[in-house]
Amino acid sequence: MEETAHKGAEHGNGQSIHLPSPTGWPIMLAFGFTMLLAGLVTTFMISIFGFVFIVAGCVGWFHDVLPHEQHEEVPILEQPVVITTSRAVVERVKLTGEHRPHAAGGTSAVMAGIQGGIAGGIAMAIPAMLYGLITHHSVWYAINLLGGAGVGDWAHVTAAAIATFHWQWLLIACVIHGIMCLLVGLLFVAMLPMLPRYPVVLCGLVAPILWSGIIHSFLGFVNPELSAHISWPWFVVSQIAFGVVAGLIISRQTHIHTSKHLPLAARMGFVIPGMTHHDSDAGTPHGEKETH
Amino acid sequence: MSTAPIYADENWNLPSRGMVAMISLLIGESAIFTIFVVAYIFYIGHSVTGPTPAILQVPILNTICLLSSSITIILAERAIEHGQMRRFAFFWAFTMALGIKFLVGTGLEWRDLIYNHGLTISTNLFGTTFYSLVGLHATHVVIGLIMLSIVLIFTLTGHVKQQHAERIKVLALYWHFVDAVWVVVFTVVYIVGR
Amino acid sequence: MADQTLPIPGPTEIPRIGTAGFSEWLHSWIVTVDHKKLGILYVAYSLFFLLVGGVEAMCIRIQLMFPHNHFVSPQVYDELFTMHGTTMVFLVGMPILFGFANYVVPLMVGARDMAFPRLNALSFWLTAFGGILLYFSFVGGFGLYGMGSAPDVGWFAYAPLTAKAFTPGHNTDYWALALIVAGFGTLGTAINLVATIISMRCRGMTLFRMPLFVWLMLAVSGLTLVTITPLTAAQVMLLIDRYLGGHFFDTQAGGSALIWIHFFWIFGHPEVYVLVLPAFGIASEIIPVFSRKAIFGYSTMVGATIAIFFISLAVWAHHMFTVGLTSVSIAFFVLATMVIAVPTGIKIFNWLATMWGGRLRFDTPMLFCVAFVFQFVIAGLTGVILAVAPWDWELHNSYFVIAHFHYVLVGAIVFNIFAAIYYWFPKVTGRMMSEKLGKWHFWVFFAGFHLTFDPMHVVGLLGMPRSIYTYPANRGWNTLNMVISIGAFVQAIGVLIFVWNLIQSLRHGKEAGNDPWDAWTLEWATPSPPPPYNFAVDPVVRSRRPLWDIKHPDDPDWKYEE
Amino acid sequence: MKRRPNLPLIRSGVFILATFFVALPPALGAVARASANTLAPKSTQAHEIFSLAMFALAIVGGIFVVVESLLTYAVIKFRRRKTDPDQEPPQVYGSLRIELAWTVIPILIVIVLFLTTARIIFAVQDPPPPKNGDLQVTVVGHQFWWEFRYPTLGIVTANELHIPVSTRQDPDPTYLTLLSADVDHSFWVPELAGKTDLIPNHPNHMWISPHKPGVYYGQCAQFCGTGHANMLLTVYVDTPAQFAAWVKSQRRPAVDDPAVAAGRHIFEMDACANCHTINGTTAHGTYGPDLTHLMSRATIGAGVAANTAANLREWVKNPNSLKPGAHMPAMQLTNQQIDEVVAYLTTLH
Repeated sequence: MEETAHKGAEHGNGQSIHLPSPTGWPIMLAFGFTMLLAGLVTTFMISIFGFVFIVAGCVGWFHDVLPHEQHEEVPILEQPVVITTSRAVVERVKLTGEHRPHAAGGTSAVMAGIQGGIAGGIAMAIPAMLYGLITHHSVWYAINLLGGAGVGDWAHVTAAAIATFHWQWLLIACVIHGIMCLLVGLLFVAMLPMLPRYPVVLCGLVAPILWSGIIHSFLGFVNPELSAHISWPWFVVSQIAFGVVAGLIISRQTHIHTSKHLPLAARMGFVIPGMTHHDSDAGTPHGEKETH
Repeated sequence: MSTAPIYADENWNLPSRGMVAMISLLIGESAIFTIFVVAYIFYIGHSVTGPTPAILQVPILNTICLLSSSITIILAERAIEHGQMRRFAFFWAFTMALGIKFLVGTGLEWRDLIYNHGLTISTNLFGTTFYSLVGLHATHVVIGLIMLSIVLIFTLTGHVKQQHAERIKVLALYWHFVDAVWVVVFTVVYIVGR
Repeated sequence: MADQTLPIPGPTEIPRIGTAGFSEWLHSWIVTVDHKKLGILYVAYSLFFLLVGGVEAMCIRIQLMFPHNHFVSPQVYDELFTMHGTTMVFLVGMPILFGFANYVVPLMVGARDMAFPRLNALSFWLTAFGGILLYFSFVGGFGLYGMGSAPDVGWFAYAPLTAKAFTPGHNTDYWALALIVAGFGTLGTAINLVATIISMRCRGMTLFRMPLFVWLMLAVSGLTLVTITPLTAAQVMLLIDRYLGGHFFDTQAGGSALIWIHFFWIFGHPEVYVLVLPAFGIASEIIPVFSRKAIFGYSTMVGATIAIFFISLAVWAHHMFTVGLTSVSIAFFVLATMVIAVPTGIKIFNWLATMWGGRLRFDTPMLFCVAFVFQFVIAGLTGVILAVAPWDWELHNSYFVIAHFHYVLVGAIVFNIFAAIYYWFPKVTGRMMSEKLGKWHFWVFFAGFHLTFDPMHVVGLLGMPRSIYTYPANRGWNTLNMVISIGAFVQAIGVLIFVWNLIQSLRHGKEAGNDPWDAWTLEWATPSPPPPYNFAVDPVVRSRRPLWDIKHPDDPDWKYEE
Repeated sequence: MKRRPNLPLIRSGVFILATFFVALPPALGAVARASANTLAPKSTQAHEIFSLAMFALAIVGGIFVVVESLLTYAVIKFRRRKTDPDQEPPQVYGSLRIELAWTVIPILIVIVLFLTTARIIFAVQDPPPPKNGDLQVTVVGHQFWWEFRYPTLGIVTANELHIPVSTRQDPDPTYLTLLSADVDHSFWVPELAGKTDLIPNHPNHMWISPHKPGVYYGQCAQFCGTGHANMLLTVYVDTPAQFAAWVKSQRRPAVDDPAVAAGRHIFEMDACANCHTINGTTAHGTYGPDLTHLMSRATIGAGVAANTAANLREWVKNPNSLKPGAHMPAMQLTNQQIDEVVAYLTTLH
């Protein structure tokens, strides 16, 4: 290890080391405490016995540490420790110089995902509310569908009830919608660089249709009421609105187009020797600490 | 061969182990008190028979004593930091006096409850929860006082010195905790529960 | 080449057990304050109780082999399953994991000892005496069938069955008192570990360079502080009821049976994580070494640990879906319980990713760890099944639950305990454990484990409730119970092979050297066994894998760590 | 390195898993004469739970297959081979992107599963309030037997619950109020409903809409003491006609047969009357089961033995020999007295 220079710096004089000396008081105290409680299930005398042990243990312990801690000197015996490996060679993932990935990971990517999610969520709400306005003359329709059915205590609700304003349902809808949009935004930012071609097509068309298909397949069970009132064409339109907006924002912010020619490992964002921008500052270990 | 420079961080300061341990202990203690407080709150008004919390007298003086002992112990901490041992001994003893006053006050309160109101730990749920919670706190005060008195004895015999300030602070932290818990117990038992 | 000879001194000779110096030797163990010796004591103590708890499990399985069996009486059966549960959780699980921590954590963070060596000794002896007090119940007092007054109310000891009216005698008192004693010991160890990890790290060992095992022990110790204490508090209340005539859980006087269930599981669920997080830590040390790769996503692993720490405090009521909670609170606890699967899943994926692209060496520790990952996936998924509250209404208190938590406690934790013993045994004793016997141990135990606990899921789905000493013959449970019992015996054989291996290797194992696994954390930079002072000179580290940096000076870790 | 997922393998994995969880229990349950299979729903509640269970099983089964296949693949593919050079593989420290992906996807799954679960929780646990005419039964758990009170019908019985069938066309759910006389118990008839605990000072409620007439088996599911294993439970789901007949027979006073007057006298004079009730006699104890129509029940001792004269005799002589932990003491009667009491009891139809 590199610390050879520190040898014998603080402890002892290189010949021996201070260690706390062995002591019997802790076991005595533990025994006393156990006896104290054991008296409750046996006889009172055991408790008294235990109490005496506790007092003795405390006093003895006290003398161990005060006025100063009792030490024993443990002599240091020279015994070389060999730190070596038979596997000195480390394989590398083969990469050429221009394959250095751009700053795609880190907090900036997460921020891009969050922004994309929020923007997409707003964009998605527009067709959804439009749908409510056109079919049921109420902007609350889609919101109530999500919020009211989302918590599952609907039983045979009427279309009129869905079309009126309920603050609880609005609140729940906002929470569910917000969480889902953020999550999908993050998912996009995680996945898009791995499939760098046509990001907007992927986000705006493939993902929404896939997603709608999955939801369509089990919504009838997850929430029959919601399933009964939903309009699938409008649902797909909303999903596409989300995908296009979120995809655009994310692909702009994370320079996805530049990673087209990278190997898969790089696109997946692996931190691997030879692929990291830390490479050049090898000699300045102080620098790395600040990045935590 | 390695050519990496020796990594010597000049400022390698870690928190004092005594302080860390005391904070850990107090986190654990808080959990114990939380359980007792929750039980107390849960059982408010559940007693089937017997006296109700209405018989309690609010122990204002006791509370003032205990809370001000936190201030005197801070003054004692400052004194030992600056090596003023006489001043330290004075404030330390003062802290203890306030603690003892609190204990005596609690004892008198209990005597009144037991003999004048017939409330014991087995009377009803109020009795059970009241004596358990207040008693748990009083036990902590007693333990604190024992430790404080040991320090006082060693101070008077001249064994406690300025370099022990760190340990004194750890002990003082415990005392602050006991005072802080009293605020909670007081609020729950004498304000919310009554 | 990366060869480097370090002048780190150590004793030239391993202290031997001589018959002449036996009393001296014994004395040295009793008065020791050395974290390594205490760690060994912890592990030895827990292994002893592992065998005791195992014997109890065998008795349970013999009784359940056939319907209407009369191997033990109902009273004794109740004592057996109560003691089995209590032993395995409090006298095996926690002490052995804290024992590993005691031994390894100071070495891993480059410290000479724990922060408070004497407190460490006190904690161990409290734990030990707590266990002895618990088992004294078998002989203390008068009871049926010569079983004394061993606790017989289940390890969960639901009120009001524990009230004096329903369990006169001292059975329940033994349970509460012994666990209070052991609980104080555990609390002491937890405080000690937190102080050691926060305050005793060597130069350069920043929080984000600590080995993951240390991180997980920090989380476990923190969790212990806030989970053991509620149990102690609830047990004190129980004793107040039983000795002073209090009414906390006295339903006749308006007390609540429900609040005990809350208090118990406020302790009981985080307790599961107290047990499983060290197991995660062990896997996070072993899997990288035997995959020859750095742990995948160190920061995420730490983040997931912290997430589990907090979420685990908010899931206790998933043990209580049938007690009549409101639908909204059930929904809350369903959500919390499902959410905790996410950080747990992250850990599993990260172990997988660590193995992915590695060069896996299937020495015994790694075999146990891979089996752990395999089984923990199932345990986690049956956990999600049980989190689905309506399904839990069917499965709660059935053998499905028993199967689920044994998948966690045995399939995950015991497997990792074995992995840890095989992994660190060379460090502790200077000798390797036998690979051949190790492989036998693994495969026999693995087969026994699945033979026991896989059919248990099915028998639970068929409606068999837990805690029953006999069962009707016409429910379709007979064959499966027979299979389960046979599996239990196969497991027992596996454990016996392990014990034999332990004894043999202690005497005849081949010399290990300081670093037999070509590993990367600081404990391998000391001689095996390490000298009392661990490191003659305080180590200094620059990365999460200090030994990697030495072994690969051209490619040190600190260049790449985020 | 990248291969297409092996679809047939995954499918067969799912199939094996499905067999294990779904097909095996009914297969084994069919062998059983008195099945308590959680996967054989016979009521509205149990059907709701079952369909949710299958949905959850599909999700966790899918995850199981994917993760375990990846693990198996990794173990086989990346194992060290003898031919491998003795060097370290490429070191990979992590990937924020991938870790983000495998954080977000599970959260999405959790949300779906949670929303579904929440719907079923509300559907099963918060039923429409009982209408006039819906049957209401109070279940009281005792160490170690069940008491069933029908307050509206004036019936008290033990261990064998009779309720009417509730078809989809003609729903007639039964509402249970669950109480405990001593310690915690749990009411569980797997094929009819999930379990609900009986906790002292904490009344609980549940409802059952059984679809098919028949006999259903269950037992106490919360450890309640020595006799816990023998605290069995039977539910008879009757057709409306059967149920009406049963109600009629239960509302009659106890049979009074002069031929067994001696037994009745012992019953009334001895300690029996302190704990048991027989309508139309001086026995009004409530600590033990109501025996007015003892012989209408198929078993004694909460399902521990068939209700035959021989078993009754054994029971009266020493209940603990049949059911360890039973609270009824051995009555210390002479053999002749026992015979007389049993003769009396066997007339209580």
